[in-house]
This record gives sequence, structure tokens and C-alpha cells, in this order.
Amino acid sequence: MIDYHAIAPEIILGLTVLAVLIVDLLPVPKYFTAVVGLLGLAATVVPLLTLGLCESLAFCTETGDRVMLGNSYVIDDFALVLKGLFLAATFVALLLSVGYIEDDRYWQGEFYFLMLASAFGAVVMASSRDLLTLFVGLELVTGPTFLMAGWRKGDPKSNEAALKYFVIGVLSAAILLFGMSLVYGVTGDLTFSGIRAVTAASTEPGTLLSIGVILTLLGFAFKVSAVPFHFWTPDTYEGAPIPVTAYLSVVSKTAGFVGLLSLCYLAFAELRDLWGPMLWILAALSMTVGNLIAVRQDDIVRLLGYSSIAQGGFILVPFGAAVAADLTGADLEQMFFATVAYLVIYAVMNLGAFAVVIAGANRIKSTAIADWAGTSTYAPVLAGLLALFFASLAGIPPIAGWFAKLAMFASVLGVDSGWATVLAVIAVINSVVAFYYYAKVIKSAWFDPVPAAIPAAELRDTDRRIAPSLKLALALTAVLVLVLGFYPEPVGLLSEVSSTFASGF
Amino acid sequence: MSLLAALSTEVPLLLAAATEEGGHAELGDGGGLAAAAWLIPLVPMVAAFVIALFGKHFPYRGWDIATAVMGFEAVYGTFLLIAHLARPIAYEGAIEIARIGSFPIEWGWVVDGLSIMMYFVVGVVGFFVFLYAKGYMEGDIRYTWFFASFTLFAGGMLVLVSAPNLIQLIVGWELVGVASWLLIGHYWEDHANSSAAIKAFLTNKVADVGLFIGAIILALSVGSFRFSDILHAVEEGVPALAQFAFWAGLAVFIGAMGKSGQFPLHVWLPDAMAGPTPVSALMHAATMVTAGIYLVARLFPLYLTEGFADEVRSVIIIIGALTLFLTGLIALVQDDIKRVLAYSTLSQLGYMMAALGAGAYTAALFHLFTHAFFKALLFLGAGSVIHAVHSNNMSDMGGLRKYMPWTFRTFVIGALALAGIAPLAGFFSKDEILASFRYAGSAESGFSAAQGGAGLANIVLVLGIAAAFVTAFYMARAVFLTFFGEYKGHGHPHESPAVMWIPLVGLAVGSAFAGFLNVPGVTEFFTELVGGRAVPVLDHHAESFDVVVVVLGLAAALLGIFFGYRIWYPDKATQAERDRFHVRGLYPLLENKYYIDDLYFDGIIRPIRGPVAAGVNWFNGHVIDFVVNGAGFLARGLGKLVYAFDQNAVDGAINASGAFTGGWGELLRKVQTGRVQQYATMIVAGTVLLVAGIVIAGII
Amino acid sequence: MTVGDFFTTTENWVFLLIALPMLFAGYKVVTTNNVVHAVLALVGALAGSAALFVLLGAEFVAWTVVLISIGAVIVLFLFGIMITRAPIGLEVDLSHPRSARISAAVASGGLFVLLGSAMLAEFGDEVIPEAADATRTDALGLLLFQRYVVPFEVVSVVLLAALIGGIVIARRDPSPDEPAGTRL
Amino acid sequence: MLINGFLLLGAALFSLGVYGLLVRRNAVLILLSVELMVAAVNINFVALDRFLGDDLAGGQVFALFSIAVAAAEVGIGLAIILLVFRNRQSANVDELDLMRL
Amino acid sequence: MFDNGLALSLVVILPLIGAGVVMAVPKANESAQKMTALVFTAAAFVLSVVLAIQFDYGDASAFQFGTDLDWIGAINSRYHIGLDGISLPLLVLSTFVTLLSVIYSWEHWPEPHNPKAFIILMLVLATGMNGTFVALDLILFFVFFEVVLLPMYFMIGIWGDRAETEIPVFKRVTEMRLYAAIKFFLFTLFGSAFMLLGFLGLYFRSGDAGGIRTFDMLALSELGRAGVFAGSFGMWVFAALFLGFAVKVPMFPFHTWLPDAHTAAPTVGSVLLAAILLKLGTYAFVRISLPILPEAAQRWAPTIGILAVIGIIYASLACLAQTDMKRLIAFSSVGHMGFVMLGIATLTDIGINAAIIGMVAHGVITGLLFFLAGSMSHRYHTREMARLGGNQQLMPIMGAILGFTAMASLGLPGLAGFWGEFMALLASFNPLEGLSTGLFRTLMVLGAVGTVLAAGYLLWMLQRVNFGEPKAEWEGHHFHDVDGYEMAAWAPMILAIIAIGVFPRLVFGSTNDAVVALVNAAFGG
Repeated sequence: MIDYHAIAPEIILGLTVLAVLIVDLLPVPKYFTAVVGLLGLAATVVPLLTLGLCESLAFCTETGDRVMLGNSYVIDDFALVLKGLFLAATFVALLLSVGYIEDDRYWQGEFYFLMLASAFGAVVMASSRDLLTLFVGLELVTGPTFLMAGWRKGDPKSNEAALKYFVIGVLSAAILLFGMSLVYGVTGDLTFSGIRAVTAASTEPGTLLSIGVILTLLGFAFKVSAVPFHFWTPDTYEGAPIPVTAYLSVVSKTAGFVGLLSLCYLAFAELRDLWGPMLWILAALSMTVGNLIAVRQDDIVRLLGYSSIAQGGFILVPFGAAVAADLTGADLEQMFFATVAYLVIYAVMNLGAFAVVIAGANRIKSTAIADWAGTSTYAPVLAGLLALFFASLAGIPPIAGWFAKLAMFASVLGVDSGWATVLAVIAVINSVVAFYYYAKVIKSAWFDPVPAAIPAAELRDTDRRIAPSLKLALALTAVLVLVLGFYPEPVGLLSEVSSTFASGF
Repeated sequence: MSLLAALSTEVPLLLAAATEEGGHAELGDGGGLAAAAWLIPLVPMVAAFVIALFGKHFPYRGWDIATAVMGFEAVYGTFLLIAHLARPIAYEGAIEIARIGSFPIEWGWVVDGLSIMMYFVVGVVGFFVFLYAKGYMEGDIRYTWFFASFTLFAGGMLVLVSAPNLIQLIVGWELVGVASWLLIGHYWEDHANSSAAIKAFLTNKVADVGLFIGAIILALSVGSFRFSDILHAVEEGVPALAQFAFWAGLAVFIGAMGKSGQFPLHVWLPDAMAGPTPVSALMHAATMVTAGIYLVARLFPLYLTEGFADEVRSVIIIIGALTLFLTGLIALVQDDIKRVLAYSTLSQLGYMMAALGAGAYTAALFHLFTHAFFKALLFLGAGSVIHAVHSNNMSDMGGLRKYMPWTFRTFVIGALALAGIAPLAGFFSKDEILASFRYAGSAESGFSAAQGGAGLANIVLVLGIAAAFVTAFYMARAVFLTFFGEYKGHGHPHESPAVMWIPLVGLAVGSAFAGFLNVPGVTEFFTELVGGRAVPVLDHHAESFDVVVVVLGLAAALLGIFFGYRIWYPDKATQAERDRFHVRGLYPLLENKYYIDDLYFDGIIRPIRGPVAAGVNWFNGHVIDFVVNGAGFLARGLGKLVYAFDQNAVDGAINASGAFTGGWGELLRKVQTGRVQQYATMIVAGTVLLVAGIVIAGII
Repeated sequence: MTVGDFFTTTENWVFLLIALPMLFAGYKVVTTNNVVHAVLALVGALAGSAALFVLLGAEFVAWTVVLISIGAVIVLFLFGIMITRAPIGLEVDLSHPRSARISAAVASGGLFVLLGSAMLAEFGDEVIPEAADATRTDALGLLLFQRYVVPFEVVSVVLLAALIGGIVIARRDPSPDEPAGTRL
Repeated sequence: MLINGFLLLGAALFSLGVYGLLVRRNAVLILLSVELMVAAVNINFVALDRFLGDDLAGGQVFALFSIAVAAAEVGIGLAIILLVFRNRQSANVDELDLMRL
Repeated sequence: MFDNGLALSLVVILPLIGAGVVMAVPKANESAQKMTALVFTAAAFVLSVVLAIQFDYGDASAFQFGTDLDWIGAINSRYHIGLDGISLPLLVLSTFVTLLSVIYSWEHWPEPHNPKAFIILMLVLATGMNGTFVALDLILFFVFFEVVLLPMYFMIGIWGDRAETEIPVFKRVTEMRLYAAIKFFLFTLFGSAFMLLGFLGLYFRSGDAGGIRTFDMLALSELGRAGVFAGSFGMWVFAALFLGFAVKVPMFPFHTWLPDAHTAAPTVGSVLLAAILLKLGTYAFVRISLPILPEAAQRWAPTIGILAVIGIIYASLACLAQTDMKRLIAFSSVGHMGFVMLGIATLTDIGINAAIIGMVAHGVITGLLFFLAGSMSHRYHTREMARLGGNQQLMPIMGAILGFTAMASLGLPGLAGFWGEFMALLASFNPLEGLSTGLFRTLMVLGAVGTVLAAGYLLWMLQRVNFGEPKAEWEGHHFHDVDGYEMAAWAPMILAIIAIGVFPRLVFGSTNDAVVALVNAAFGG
């Protein structure tokens, strides 16, 4: 008997996907499609809440985790929190797209369909507890984004972004598949619980299994654009339409991390000595390389691209803490907690940053940082928001970013290991370097005079007003970064409940 | 006097609450008069601010308040003096203003012989000087401001004198310093003046390092800043104090050296002439320079008692002797009349210090007392001369006797008193000092070698007598060059107004008769006066004149006057004879004040202000900042590097491999190789490496 | 078991008969200078895999390969080749020049060696148990719709998205020309 | 039948696919290489499935899904290739260097 | 209101609310913005004074008006604030100076004008500063500590000095404000990042020891007393904290951001920076480093003392080489903070008392000096002392105030500056048992020498700025002397300088018991 309450979110979202597709064919105003999508996403949240608050709801009979399909699909707090995150992020990304896509000469209703489909994949990934579901979900997240990246068909840059992204994407998908096949072959099971049981039984994992694990994780390293699997990121981010970039850097990236989380803490929980050092290296590399390169960028989107690589590195740091010899359940929960908390806050502030960039590009007609000079003189609010989000990315209190950084540091310092501490120090130095380029943008917007090239009248003309949907997105994210900055408790709670299973069976 | 009546009755009651009970049974506590003595420091301080802020609106633009205040001080001082002589007073009042850890910090006032003597001197002399200043400063650009800072000057001194603890003493000490800085630099439009002011301030500040450290050591080893506690500790021979006493005493003495212009920290005093003459008068007579003497006297038991700072006395006596002799010689060659007086002051301070070193507490203070009168008198006299001829140089003066009779008469009295001619004040005090040297040199005084020793005392005695000769000589020179012969200046000199010469007369009276307060074997007022302290000071007290010293001293003085007459009296000597007086070698040495100023300036100040400071600044910009900026530039450079690699690594790899296979054509091709597969290659390479790592790990 | 034993069982002969041509086909796929040949080589490889699946007793997978991969995908490829006017017939530089090929060969060769060594270490000479009966398609179907229903649904969405998205992306637009790099 | 026979075959084909993906200039051929890699993986899955005698037929099912996904990828890939081709009259990936910096 | 700590929270939050209100006021309506700022800062000041009156000085070592609410449960960090004898004077100082800054700015807006933004930043800054002084939870402290960064960064960057300057060695020319702003920020961020690591270290170690992990300063002090953080762990954590605090103070050799920041910053910026921001570092030493890491503190004390004295001498010498008035004052701050740190390094009640009164005095005195420097450069359009001679003639009152403040700054007894310096020297004659008396007595002597140098550069500054004949270039210029707003802003400071100087109990009365208790607790008296 199927637990409809448990999979209600998937059902609603799936229906939304189809609804969008259909509405798009009907003779109704353009924005209608988007509205349907937004409503669908909002509706999907309802069952999430009922599931999350099950204990305190009358009609909700069976509480606790809902395990189905032979332990391959689970609705637990982690799944719920991440699903919520995916939906919210997609909601904002959709808001960003509305104005953008509609102003664009390339408007196509299918865009929303693709984005929602991709989000659907992410939602599935959050619950999937076996390799197969995880793989398929990942493909559903990725597939549509290949096409979305190329959405600006007339723009060679956009085409190029799509093709590069696609080629690298399929390559890593193939690697992932191969790795999974090896894991399956050695452990003889697809479900995480099964794999864990087998690995727990055997003392030393064989080479083949190790290779399988590594290849599997690499497939996700590509998704989270960890160095040295990041090469596609800047080009794709720069070439793709900005809302798509926003979506890629938040939802798609987060999906990748969800994969890593469930694999590392469930399937390969016993193989910490394997992925700990590997992810330690990836974290250190991603932070350092991403930051150092970002320092050199003069295009704001490309800068955000490298910044998201660096941020990915920060998110990987807690995984790196696994190099510690003996980890208590508390330590593991701390690490898991840190990752989830960082993901949540990162999603908010990064989407905000992209929203600002879209609004600004819309007005300035350029994404070169130099052209943003003096924004504060003609668009103070915009400049203010820019400062807000970039400062948050830099992790400066009292704006949300600081809590993410704090949790991240805490996760590495919490474990008793010299290497972990080294990672912490690397992270500290990086967070200082990072401020340098975030400040570069703030400086340009606030301290520098308006470049002579840009005629002031053009900047002030009113027909470039910001679309209401974009305003809504900006308002949402801005309020969130401030509230979470002063009162991070919500994030803390969500991350805490979602990190319970990290400590083991 | 209703004011004082009120003071002596109400105020103590008012204050009873605020003050903690001081006072000592065997000595009277001085009743309301002493209890209200907090007015002595407070009134002038308040007055100074009042004048500074509102002085302009008063009928005499501030002078009136200032003088009234000094009048009050004089009267109060006199009353206390009388009361004290009637029955010795030792009173201490204090208000706790803070408690640090267990340390109480207090404002307070001490009324005993020593401080009363100072109150009296400062009050009386100050009063005359302020009176005089009205005439002298008439039409000055910053008339009101002058009186404000002048009052602050006197007030600071009174704060210092009334201090029952080291903290308050330091406060007064520095207030005096600041006031002197303001007054010396009164005409700051001229760079030289402000420089002189800074010189005075900094020289004192250097000495203050000593005072600070001394105070800290004393306070910490006794557990209190109070003089009374410190001196009681000396009485009881507290070991904690004895341990550091020598260093404390030395440090404190260094502080005293600064204010009292002891060699080699005397350099600021002559330059202090830059200020208006009344300032010099007060500074040299009653305030500032006496502070050092007062401080040592205040702590005298510390220096007197065996096992404490008694060994510092050897230092004190040597420094004093050097000062009294060397600075006296410089006075011989000065042309600026004020400078002559300035160096004579230094020399006299040397006497006092040396006397303290020799253990002659009373004698030293007695000389301070008398010196205050005649030195103030001389300065004011010089001032009125300068006022008349608009020049400080004696070469522009001469023959003023007939133009300004009052000035002349009083000046001569002062000069003779300074020269130590009986029966004027200077004679008695200087004689006591010389006698004390002789006593110290004699066997029965237990003047141990560590404390200086008899031999040293005798040398100092000789120096003192020689200096007496020198003093007489240059004073004679000053008098003859100024008042005798033909007027060499311009314009028509005239006697100063009454407001200026009346004070002269007043001070002349003092200079003439002050000496009788302490005639060995006859009167002992002064001995009782300064002896009346909570912690008694046991110094040798001569029952009668020491004939030898009297004769030698007088002879030296008369000889000095005679030589002065021979050489400097108009027409008594040819220019050639005078020129012979310019001894080769010695003369330029004196002219240049032993080159000490140059040493300080070129040897210390200039290097520090110049190369050293510049060096530090350079270090800041080029070394520390280099590291800081360097880090920044490094990060960006690294960024560039990594970026270049990130974007071209694979090109590089392929080009490298292409270089040997395909040559140029190959290379050109690579340059536009699609990036996608470079990325792919990187990914594959990374993967292969990781896998290889695993396999190797597996094999091992 | 020795090499000799290996050749005693017929199945191994069959396996080799299929595997070696597959390897050759795979090699041609990545090396031939003729696009159409490459596609045909891939067909060969896929067919070979289908044959192996039959040999392993997984008919359903085998037929899926034949239908989807060989049937649909290859046709799709041929269309793609024609539309993109990829040079049909002999073509000199379908691949990157030699230097690049060498480095690529090293990489992939290395990969193979590493994987191979690990596999040998892991499984040694273990053999696949005799397939008593081939996996019955109806059982597989049941599994698909019970145990694996979620992936199944998801894959359907994947295909739908690919289909629709592909159409949207591939179809010609009213005004395709737009200068590079300009947003909005 | 030796399980390693199948696995080695899979590994070999996979490596060939990697090689192709790295050296082919024409996007269509790159796509072909990817197909080859997927085929290799499928051989692994099915062989292992039989080797393990998995009564959940995990390997076979995985193979089925990977075939479907691969098909979808090919569709997407060809669409993108067409797009690129239309804009630059060539499907050679090594001419994509607009964002070279 | 007082027992539940609402009042204290209000003192912290009021300025922030004010900022929000100002944000709502339309840009054009400047007077309304000013009024709002005035009202809120005044309210905060009055409230803090009321607290100072309500404060139970008999029990100054206890935290009063406290609040302790849940904040971030996940890391067990709480909104825990409170006021004790040590933080009270600093809190009042903070609200006091902020209020005066608002009054001063009334008519003195730096270019580019835009008062609205400026006021908002000022108010946010105020919240950060007030909060830091009352926070009793490390994370809360960290947040407030960092809140001040952005506003100051913007103040310097937007309203800063636009003159071109060349970075030595690297020969790259940039605008003063840009260089200073980024330098200020990166420095502080760098330090505080390590500080955060230190906090986390304490957090986890507290868990290992006391079972429950905590960021609460009081709980951690208890543990520290119990020796939980002893050994090399303590040394490392202290080092991390030291890095964070020393940059803020700033101590040699982490001071180089200060002269640039001060020189570049607008007047009010410099004032707030000097008067309060620098105190955050020293306060943190007293509040966090010493009680929580007593053992490490004793082992670090000599280093701190030496660096402090190097700072004193070094800064004084650097001052002697300055030609820019503001830069000179900035360097002098380094010297003064050196005395504060010397006091702290002695680890004695006297020394720490000295440090706190030193902070307050430096806050008022140097704040006033920066006001003066700002007003003068506003009138002369230059800060080059070489061009300023004869100011005493052109602006007698301004000159007099400058002279007075300089005197206070060189530690004239009877004025506020004296107590900090003298008591610090006093303390270093007898440092805590276990510390090398020889070393600290040497430091005492050197520090005393430093006071001479301080007198030197200040007097020479006065000579160059105030004295002499006015330069020819000011021929015919009319300079109007101190105006009403300036007077209104400065008079209270002057009074404060005298009041504290004459009656130091104003500060010691509050700090002494608390300090004694702290020292006894941490170092066993």
C-alpha cells in the first residue's frame, strides 16, 4: 500500500511540471505559465510542512521516518529540509527568470517546464537512498539544465556554454555510472543501507571497491564544480542566461552536495578513510584556486562563477574533517550540520547576489565590474543590496553568511585532528582573500565615480525599471539574509534535525 | 579679615565630613586656620580659570583678581606663620579621590613649618611681583591671558607645596611646568621664545622621569603615596623601603635637579628669560626653581637616615657644588643683565642643594627664604631698568643711577644681599651654609664617606667661598655697568611708575632684614619654623657663628666687590685691562656655557628628531607595510598565475608534446584548440591520478 | 583454473567470439576517419553487447539494447550527421592531431590498466554461476513497477524533458542572429 | 564464464570511449564515444548482476535505465549540436573559444 | 525595565532602530534625518547614564541589568548581556562620544554630502560598539565586534580623503581612502577570523571538560580558573585571540592600518575609530583573554609588555617624523594604547585599572584631538603642519582648545590622560608574581622615557601649528573661530577631561572592585 502522504510532494510537483507544459500551450498571457509554476512550487511545500510537523498534527497518524521501496526511498527530516530548500531556491530562481525570459526575445514557455523538471529531479534525489534512484534523479537535474544553458539560441556564447557543459556533463555521468557499477559489483547491493552493511562487515575495502567509490564521488565532484573538476563552470556560468546561472550555482550545486552527503554519510559511512582525504584535498584546492582566480576577474558573473567554486570549497570543508582518526557520532553530526547549514545560507545569499546582478545588468547593460562604478549615485537601493549580499558571501556579521562560516569552522575544529586544523587555517586565510574581491565589487559600486562612457540619462531612464517578480525575489532574499544574520536559529534547527542520521544507524 | 575669621570658624565644620582626621597631638593642629588651608591651593587654581574665561570683563582685565588672590595668599601665609611661631602646627587634611586596588589616591593639604614657610614666601613675594606686573605688562597684547597663566603658575606651586602625597606633588610639579611653558612662550610669535618654552618643559620632563620612578618606588615599597607614611616608614626603618631607598632617593633627586636647575640639567633656566621679567622674578625667587629644594627637604629624613637614601647625599653635594661654582663663572661673562641674574640663581640653588647634601636642612631652606626676596628684588629692578631702556644688554645701559633713583637704591641692596655682605639677609643664610660645610667637614659630624665624607665637604667649602667671591664680582660688574658711568642707550630713560617701584621697596625691606630671623645664638625663629614638622628633622644646629667661615666669606665677598670695582667701574680700568680679563680658553668656554647646550642639541635632540624619527617612519612604510601590501600583491599575483594555468594548462601540455612531434604548424593549431576537451582531459587526468593513487595504496 | 580449462568450456569460446569483434568495433568507433563507419562500428559494438546479454541470460536487456540503442539512437545519430553535414566519407582530421592523441591514449590506456589490475585482484578467476534460467521478463517487469517505480517515473520525465527541450532548442527561431556576449 | 572477462571487456570499451571523447573533434563523434562508454557500463552491470545472482536484478534494471538515460542524453546532445551548428556552420568543438581569456 | 535587562538591550538596539527610521526618511529631508539621529543617540546616552546611576557600585564585580535568552540553540550560543564595573565606563563613553559626533556632524558633512547614508552608518556603528561592551557570549561578542567593520569601511571609502598617495616600495598610486579602507578591513578581518578560531577552540574544549559546550564568558572563566585551558592548548588559543585583539588595539607590529585609516577617514570616522573602536580590542583582552586563559596570559604577558613598550617608543618616534597633523595624532594613539596594553600586561589590579581609565581618557582626549584636526583641515583645507603656523592668532579659541587637549594627551597630571600612563608605570614596577620584575621594571623606565618623547612631539606640534606668525598664504583669509556646534560637541569632552583628571573616582569607583575581583579570580590575587 503506497504512503501517499509521504510522496505527496513528488506527486504535486510532478503534476505541476505537466500543468506548466499544458498551460503553455493554452492561449493565455505569457506570465501565466510562470504563475502556475510558482503556485505549484508553493503548493508542494504544504505536504512538506505536514510531514515535517507530523507529531503536532491530528490527522497525521504515523510519525517518524517513512521508509519505502525496500529502503531505497526514504522521507526523513534530512529529505524534507533539502526538498524544502530545493523548492524555495527554485521558486526564487523562477522569479528571477520571469522578468528575464519575458524581456528576452527568446521567450519560450518550455523554459519553466525544464526548470521545474530539473527541480523535480533534485527533490527526488533528496529522498533517494539507493544508487539507481540517485543516478536517475541526478540525470533529471542535469539534463534540462544542458538545454537551459543554451537557451539564448542566438548568442554563440550561450550555445558554447551549453555544449561545453553538456560534454563535460555526459563524461562525468559516464564515470559516475562506471563507478556505481563497480560498487554494485563488489557489494552486491544498490541500497545505501545494504552497501553500508557490507562495508561494515569487511574490515579493509578492496581496491576495486575503492575505485568504484572514488569514481562515484567524482561524478558528484563535477556537479559541485570542485577543483579540478570545475573547468566547465566559469565558461558555462558566463555564457548561460543569468537566471540559469543562478539556478545552476544554487539548485544544481546543492543537488550535487545532497548526493555527496547521502553517499558519504550513508552508503560509504564506513569508508571515511577513503573519501575523507580525497574531499580534504578537493576542499583545499577549491577554496584556494577559486578565490585566487576570482581575485583576477573583471566580469561580475564570471566572478560569481569562481566565487561559487570557492564557496563550494567551503561547503566541502566539513567533509574534509573526516580525515580525523576517530570520529564520534557528535562529530559526524557536527560535520553534517555544517554542510546543511552552509547550503541553506549559501542558497539564500547567492540567489540574492544573482538577483542584484540581473537587476543591475538590466539597467547598466553590462556585467563588466568597471561599468558598475558609481551605481550608488543613481541606484542607491540596488547598490545597497549589492553590498548586502556580497558582504554576506564574504561572511561578515551580522549578515547571514557569517553563521555558515562559523558552522564550517566549527565542524573542522570540533574534530581532534591536526589535518583538520590545517584545513581550518586554510579556510580562514581564504575567507580573508575572498573578501578582497567581494570588496572590489562593493568598492566599484560605492566608491568609484560613474564611468564617463555611460551617459547618465541612460542610467536614469525609467523604462528599465525592475520587474516586479525580480523585486519580490530581491525582497525575499534580502529580508532572509538579514533575519538569518541576526537570528540564525532557524537554520540551526533545520540543519540540526536533518543531521541526526549522520551519527549512524 | 572677616574672611579669615569666617574661615577659621565655619569652614572646618563644613569640611569635617569631607576630610579624614589628620593632625598630631604633640604639635598643634592649627585649628580652623589650618583646616581651611585647602583654600591656599584651590583659590588661585579657580582664579586662573576665572581670569582665563572672564578676565576681560573685569575693570583691570584680570590683574585685579590675580593680585587679590596673591594678597589673600600673602595674608593667609602670614597668619599661618604667626600661628605657627605661636605654636608649631602639623596638620594634614585629605579627600580620597580614588582607590586603586588597595591604594588610596588623595587630594589634600599639609600645614606644617616647611609648607607654611613656602606659603609665606610664595604669597608675599608673589604679591609684590603681581603688583609690579601691572605696570610692567601694561599694554601687552595678551594682558589678561598673562595673568591667567601667571596665577596658574603661582597656583601650581601652591598645589605642589600643599601636597601631603607624591601624587598631588607631581600634579603641582607639572602644573608649574605647564604654566612656565605658557609664560616663557608668552611671546610665541617669535620662534625663539616658543623654543625656549619647549626647552624648559622638556628638560623638566626628562627630570620628571626620575621623579615618577622615585615616586613609584617609594609608594609601592611603603604602600602609600603619603609623605607622612613614607617618612614614618623611614623612622621605623621598614626594610621593604630600605631595600629600594637608595634608588628611590636618587630618582627623586634627579627630578629635583630638573626643576631646581642643577648641573647638568640647568640649561633651560637661562633661556627661560624669554618670558616677561615678572615671570623670571617669580620663577627664580619663589616658585618653580625652589620646588626641587622643597621636594628634597620634604623627604629629608629619607636622605638623612642611615641605611636609607643617605648615600645619595654624596651625589647631591657633588652636583650642588658643581652647580654653584660652574654656573657662577658663566655669570661673569654675560652681557644680558637678566642672564647674569639667572646664572646667579643657578649658583645660589647650587648652594642650597649642596647644603642639603651636607645635611644642613635649615641652612638650605633659610637661604631659599632670603634668596627669594633679594632675587625677586633684583629681577624686578632689572625689569624696571629694561622697561626704561628697552634693552636687556648692559652695554646699552650705564649711568641710570640719576634717572631711576629708587630702582638704583633697591637694586644695590639686593646686589649686596646676594653678595652676602653683612648685615643683609644673604650674609646670614650663605654664612650658615658655608658653616654647615665646615661642620660636615669636621670630625664630630658623622658625615660618613659613603654620604660624601669630610674631605668632600671641605672641598665644597672652598668652592663655596670661591663662589662667594665670584658672586660678589659679577654683581659688582652688573651694578657698575648698569648704573654708573654714561648712559649708552637710546631714548630718555625715566623712573618706573610707583606701582613698579613700591614693590621694589617692599622686597628691599625683606632682603635687608629677613636675615635676622635666624642669627646663630641669637634668634631661632626660622629653625623653629621649618623644624616644626610631623616627622622632625634632626640636623646640626649651630649655637654660634663659625668665625673662620664668617671672616673668609666676608673677605671673599669684599674682595669680589673690590675687583669688580677695579675692573668695571667706569674709567677705573682701560679696555685693555678688561680685555685681559677675557682669559684665552676659559672665556670662550664660559661664553658657550661649557658647550652643554650644543651637546644636548646636536648630540641628542637633533638626531632623534631627524634621522631616528625619519628612520622609524621609513621602517613603518617600507618594512611593515611592505609585508602587509606584499601579502596583498602576492595574492593577486598568485591569482594571475593560477588563472593563467587554469586557462592554458592543457594547451601548454599539448603544445609541449606537440612541439617535438609537429613543429610550428602543430603549435599554431594548438593555439585554437577547443577548450572543452582540455577540460575533459583535465578531468580524466585527475580521475586517473586518483585511481592510480588508490591502486598503489591497495598494493602497498 | 588454467588457461587450458578456460578453453574447454564452449561458453568461453562464444564469449571470445563476441568480445573480440566488439573490441575491434569499439576501436573503430574512436579511430576511423569516416563518420558513417564510426556509427556502424558502434552498431556492431552494441549488437555485441546485446549478444553478451543473451549469453548471460538477460534477454530483456538485450532486446532493449537492440530496440532503443540500435534502433532509435543510431537513427538519431544518422539524422544528426546529415543535418550537421558532418563530412560523409573519408575525412582527414576527424580527430585531434597525433600529439593530442598520444596523451589521450596514455590517459585512457592507463585507466584501463588500473581498472583491469584492480578487477583481477578483486575477482580473480571466479566464474558466473550457471544461469539456471534466464531472468524472466515478467519478473523484471514486476520489479520495474514495484521496487523501481520511482526511478521509472523519473526516467520518463527525463525523456519527456529531453524530447521537448530538444525540440525547443533545435527549432529555428524568428531572429536567430544576435551579437555575441550581449545580455538582454 | 569468467566474470573478469566481462569486466575487462567493459573496462576496455570504457577506456576506448574515454579516448574517443578526448581525441574526436566532431561533436557527433564525441557523442558516439559517450554511447560506447555507456554500453561498456551496461556490460558490467548485467554481468555482475548475473554473477551476484541478484534476485532484485539490480544490475539489469540499472542497465535498462542507463540505456534510457543515454538515449535522452543523445537527444539533448544532438539538439545542442544542431544549435551550435546553425550558428557557426560547423560541429567541431575545437572552434568553441569565445570565452577564452 | 532595569532588572530584566531591557534597558541595557535598548541602549544597544536604539541606534539600530534609529538607523531604520532614518532609512525611511526621504533623502531630501535632511533636518529630519539629523533630528532622528540626535534623538536616538541622545536617548541611548541618557539611558546609559541612568544605568550608571542605577548601578550598584557596592557590587561592581557582578554583572547587572543582565539578560540571558536563547539565541542559537544549535551551537548553544545565547543572547547574554550584562554590565559590570569594567564595561560600564566604556559603554557610557561609547554612547557619549556617539552623541557628540552626531552633534558635531550637524553642520560638518564631509564630501560627498549624502548625510542620510552617513547617519545610518554612524548609528549602525554605535550599535556595534555598545553591543561589544555588554556582550557576555563569545559569539554575540564576535558579531557585535564585526558589525562595526562595514560601516567604518564605507565611511572611509566614501567620505574619505581623495588625495592621491603612493604605496611605498610597490610604487602604485591610489586614492588614500581606497587604500586605507581596504587595508583597514583586511587587517581587521584577518585578525578576527583567527579570533573566531580561538573562540571555537574554547567552545569545544569546554565541552570536553564541563560536559556541555558553551560560549558563555562567565562559564568559560570558571573553567579557565579550574585550569581546563591550561597547557599548549591555552597558549595557542591565546595566540589566536591575541591576533584578533592586537590588530584592533592596535599593537605594534599590527598597527600600520591605523595611521592610514585615521588619515583617510572623515572627521567623525576618525573620532569614533580612535575613541571607541580601538577600545574594543583592549576591552576584549580584559574581558576575555585574562579571565578565561589566566595561565596562558601569564606566559604571554612578557611578550605583550615588550610589544606594548616598543609601540610606545616606536609610535612616539614616528610622530616626530610626521608632517601631517592627523597622521601624527593617529600615531600618538598607537603610543597611548601601548600604555594601556602595558597596564594589562602587568596582570595586576593596578595595571588593569590603569588600562581602563587609560582607555576612557584616550577615548575622550584623542577623540577631541581628531575633532580639532578635522575642523582645522576643514578651514585650512590642509593638514600639513608646515602651512598651519600661527593658528593661535587666526583662531585663538581653537588654538587654546588644541593646546589644552595636547596637554591632556601628553599625560599632564590633573587631566584625564595622566592616570592611565602613571598607573601603568606604577603597576609595571611590581607585576604579578611569577612575571619577571627585572623585565617589567625595564619596561617601566622605557615607558617613562616614552612620556618624554610624547611631550616632545606634542609640544613641537603645537609650536608648528599654533605658534609663530601666520603663513603668508593665509593673508587676507578670514577664518571664523570655533562655531556653536563644535563648541556644543567639544565642551562636554573638555569638561570630562578635567573631571576625570581631578576626580578619577568617576572611573576607578566603578572599575576597581570589578578589576580586583577579576584579578583575584584569575590569578589568585
